[in-house]
Amino acid sequence: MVDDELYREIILEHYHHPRYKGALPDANLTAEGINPLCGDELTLYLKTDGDRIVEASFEGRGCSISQASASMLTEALRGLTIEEARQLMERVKAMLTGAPHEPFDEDEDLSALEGVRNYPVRIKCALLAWTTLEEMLEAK
Amino acid sequence: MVDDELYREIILEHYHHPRYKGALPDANLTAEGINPLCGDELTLYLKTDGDRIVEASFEGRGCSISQASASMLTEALRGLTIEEARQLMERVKAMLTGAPHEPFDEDEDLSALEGVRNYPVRIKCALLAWTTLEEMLEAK
Amino acid sequence: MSVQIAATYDVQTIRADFPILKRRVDGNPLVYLDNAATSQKPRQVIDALVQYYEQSNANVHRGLHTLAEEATEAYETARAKVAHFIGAEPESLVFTRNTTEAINLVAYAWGLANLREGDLIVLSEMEHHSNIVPWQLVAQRTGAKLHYVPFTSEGELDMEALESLLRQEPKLVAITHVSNVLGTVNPVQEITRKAHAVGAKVLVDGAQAVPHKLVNVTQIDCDFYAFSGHKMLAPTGIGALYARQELLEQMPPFMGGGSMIRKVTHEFSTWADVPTKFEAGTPNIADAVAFGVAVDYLQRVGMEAIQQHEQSLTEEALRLLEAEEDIVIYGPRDARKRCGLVSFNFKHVHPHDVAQILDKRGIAIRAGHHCCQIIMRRLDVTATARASFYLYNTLEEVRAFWKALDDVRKVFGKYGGR
Amino acid sequence: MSVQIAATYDVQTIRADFPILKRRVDGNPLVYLDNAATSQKPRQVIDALVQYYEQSNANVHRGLHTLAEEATEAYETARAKVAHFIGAEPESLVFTRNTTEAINLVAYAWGLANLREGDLIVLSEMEHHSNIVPWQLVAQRTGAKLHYVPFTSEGELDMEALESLLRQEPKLVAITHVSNVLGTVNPVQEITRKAHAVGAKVLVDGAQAVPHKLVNVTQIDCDFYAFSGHKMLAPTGIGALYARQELLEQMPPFMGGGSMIRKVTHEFSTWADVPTKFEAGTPNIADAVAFGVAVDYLQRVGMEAIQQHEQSLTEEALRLLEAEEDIVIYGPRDARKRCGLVSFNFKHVHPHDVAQILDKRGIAIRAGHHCCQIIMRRLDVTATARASFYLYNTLEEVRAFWKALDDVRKVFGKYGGR
Ligand SMILES: Cc1ncc(COP(=O)(O)O)c(C=O)c1O
Ligand SMILES: Cc1ncc(COP(=O)(O)O)c(C=O)c1O
Repeated sequence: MVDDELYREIILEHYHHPRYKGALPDANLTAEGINPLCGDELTLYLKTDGDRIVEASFEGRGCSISQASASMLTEALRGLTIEEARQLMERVKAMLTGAPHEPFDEDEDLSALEGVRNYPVRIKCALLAWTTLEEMLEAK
Repeated sequence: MVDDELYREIILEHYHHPRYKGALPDANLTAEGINPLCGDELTLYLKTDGDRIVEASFEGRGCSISQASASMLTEALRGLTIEEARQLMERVKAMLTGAPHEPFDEDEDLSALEGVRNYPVRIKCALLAWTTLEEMLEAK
Repeated sequence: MSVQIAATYDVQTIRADFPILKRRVDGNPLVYLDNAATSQKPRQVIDALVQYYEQSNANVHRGLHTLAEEATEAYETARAKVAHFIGAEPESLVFTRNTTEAINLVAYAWGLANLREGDLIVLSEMEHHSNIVPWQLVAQRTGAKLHYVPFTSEGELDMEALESLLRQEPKLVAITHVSNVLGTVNPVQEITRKAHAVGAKVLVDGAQAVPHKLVNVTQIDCDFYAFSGHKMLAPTGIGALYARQELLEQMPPFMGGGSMIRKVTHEFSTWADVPTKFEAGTPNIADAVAFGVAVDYLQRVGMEAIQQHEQSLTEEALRLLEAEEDIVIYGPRDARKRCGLVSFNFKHVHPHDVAQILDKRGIAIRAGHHCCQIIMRRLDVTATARASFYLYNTLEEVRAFWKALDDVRKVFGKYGGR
Repeated sequence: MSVQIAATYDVQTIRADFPILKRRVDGNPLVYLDNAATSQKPRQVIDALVQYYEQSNANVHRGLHTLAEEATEAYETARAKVAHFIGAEPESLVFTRNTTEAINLVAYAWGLANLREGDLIVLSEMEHHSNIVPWQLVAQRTGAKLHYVPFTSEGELDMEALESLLRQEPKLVAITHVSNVLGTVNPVQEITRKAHAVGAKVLVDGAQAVPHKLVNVTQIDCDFYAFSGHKMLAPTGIGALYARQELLEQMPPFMGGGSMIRKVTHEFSTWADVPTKFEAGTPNIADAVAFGVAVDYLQRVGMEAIQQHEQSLTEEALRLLEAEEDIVIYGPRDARKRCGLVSFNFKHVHPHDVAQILDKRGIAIRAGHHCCQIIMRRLDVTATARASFYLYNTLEEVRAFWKALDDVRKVFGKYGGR
């Protein structure tokens, strides 16, 4: 009906039921991101054990796309090593910007973000969580 | 033939044979004018005896219109009182800008400047000597 | 409450002048409700550009040939038209790129020369970033301080707070005439009177006022007034600053370059007369000429008629949205206290998503912070949706906009609130 | 010496693209030889404006609706085209109103932040006022000093004088690529290399270069490069500043306002990424889009072909004028050392009068100081006449111009010299 390509069921589901939303009191890594076009802000929290991410969460307000993307990110990061997280980030960024990348399986939630690519202004929304992650890892 | 309206014989004659050109060593009034559009500069010298202008001259480089206008001015000012000079200035300014004014006789040299009115850019050239006079009288 | 558009106001004839309104978006007719961001342009304005470039294009001011004379004449005629439109003389009107440049011009030229450490600048919390950031930059350079007049829960300027700030004798009060988020019309004439009484200069940001209502700067009596052509039928790239002529004369120049000089030597230069002193380099001639034509167009329709028409649209929009339980409206409830725009939010849907879904229906509204992050923080949101009207919008369009909000509920509503 | 225009260069086809060239002035066909002041515009550029306003007009960057996306896409595509045209990346290209604003941007943003009391700025005596006055203003504010490189009697930059000034380790060398009075092409690549060797930044004023020859800022290796759209087939009101991206990132903003911010609080703000940080307020979207189309047009014809064509015209003009005893020519005698313009004077007639008489024949040339009063003083004149060429001018036009000079002699010549 309206905008099925963008508002896939799975995106709406993550938006309405974000996975790990809220501050992570014992996080050892945090970073703040902002989308200057719309003012949406996001804080990302990671807790690592050695090289491995054991917990991830986010806080902030934003549109369905930015919130769903952040929710998917926190879900996907748990259990990854920092290096794996970096690779995942590159893969998502490539998917969103139309660069060559290994596609996500249809049953992976992240694949639902592919539809965003046709909405240039929304790409920044979907990217917000991932560029915040990027800055966090670069600052590390 | 070419531009008879602007380049009347009398203007060219004043241009080629300016009446009182050169500094006036014993001038008691001097003023400098500049046409910012073209950079043409003019210095005006007056020598007064009481309220009466006894000598007038100008220096400077400029186009035929600005030079002829300055030459006519120096010729016309000699012998006038300051008040008469002011009135003449207002009359010439009015003629050049199209404001109501007492017209000059056809045999007065100044009447030749009337053709300038149809050449908006040249009006500033013709005005230069007169606005310099105006500033001189205002500063007095 | 029933809404009536004045019978003499022929919106269909007006619409026929705007080629873009025939456009379709995703198969739907375009409903353009993003006028506060920028307006559409009538045929007459577009034709003015074409005619200028096909007939008279040349650089102005310094040329002796026919085209240069025609271009200069057209440019200066436009200046006079735009000046008279706001009740000013041409000598006190400087062409700029937009409102933003006009305010920066004042901040740099007047501000750097007149503000000192500890001096007070009074702004309001409903300012657009364009009337905040230039003052922050000038405050950093001069040591001046900024104070903000808050707005009430009804979205109106807190006049008591303003008056108490005035008692601290600020050097400048910089205030918007109409808020681009709340729609509020501020009493700029009263503010100017009170500010002048304590010796403050007054700058009014008229970006959202001049397009929508009759403005007379002489009556307001302000010192500076800034506005943008592109929000009032003119092309992008042209705006204007009105300033009292004696202030323009006292102020040092902003940008240096061609045209604005009288004499240049190796060491220093002297300046041309105002307003040319503030127009360095080749101006945006064609767009200035078209700005004059835009003003002609608005005057032909009549600013009172336009204002009344927009008020009808605003009333209808307010009436329809107020009846919706899941929607919050920002700004004054009374359409007579506003210009023609309505900011709102769904309680449970982010405005980005609202704008996106409406776009699929051909309905263009804006969602975001509208360059007013301070208002957003005051309203405790990150963004709002905004529908803004202009002379060519219709009641049917307002209703189509309202109906399309149901699509938002179809995508997001079934989950209920979060 | 016989002049040949390359057989493949079809000037008539090009002329057909420029509607204004069909115009008549006082019954004569227009011969437009005032291209250094501003160029005429091809149909394609005018159409781009019309199409933008009839199809896609909206404000950029912040909108989610279709028109706003189209406008943003068109604007950023234009940025990429203009950047690539001079061998730069889009991130390092800021849209400005014109060359003048581009230079003022550097003077205010880079200059105020980096220049200190006693610092040296090196200019040349052949600079346009736009590359002098901004530095005088910044020198007044910072206490920096200006030094000028003279030019030789052949109208070329005195490289020895430049090198001796470089030994004083200036902070900035600001130099024109091509002189708009002398026509001289300066060796900006060599100058940049030498200036960088002593740690100076280099700004090149490219207003008269980019329209007429292939320019590659990466090859020149300069830090800043400024140019104007209106001199290269684009509309008035749009120009560009190229700057090294890392410099743009380090520089504080110039104007404050919408778009250029990341976050605004009551006290301070943070900035958007470059180049947006330097584009406060609603940009001149339509004219930027048309600038992209102008660049497409020039590229289709080919900058080498254009340069060669103009050189033929310049050679012919120099050849014809050099044979006249009552005429003085300024600048290099060798057409290969120049871009396509010739400044000259009658020994006994003021250039105003020359331009006026030629105008009656439909021939548009410029007379004045050309915003170069320092050159005028060096040449010991108050003004010169200037014929300047572009891709659509023909050899016949150059000859018509030369023939019309006889009319000047008819009015003024009979009196002989003074
Ligand atoms: C060499 C040079 N620099 C700068 C300028 C200024 O250009 P604009 O007036 O477009 O800012 C010009 C043209 O007038 C020029 O010829
Ligand atoms: C109230 C207000 N002030 C200033 C501006 C800035 O206008 P511009 O972007 O044309 O400079 C706007 C519009 O965006 C506005 O609504």
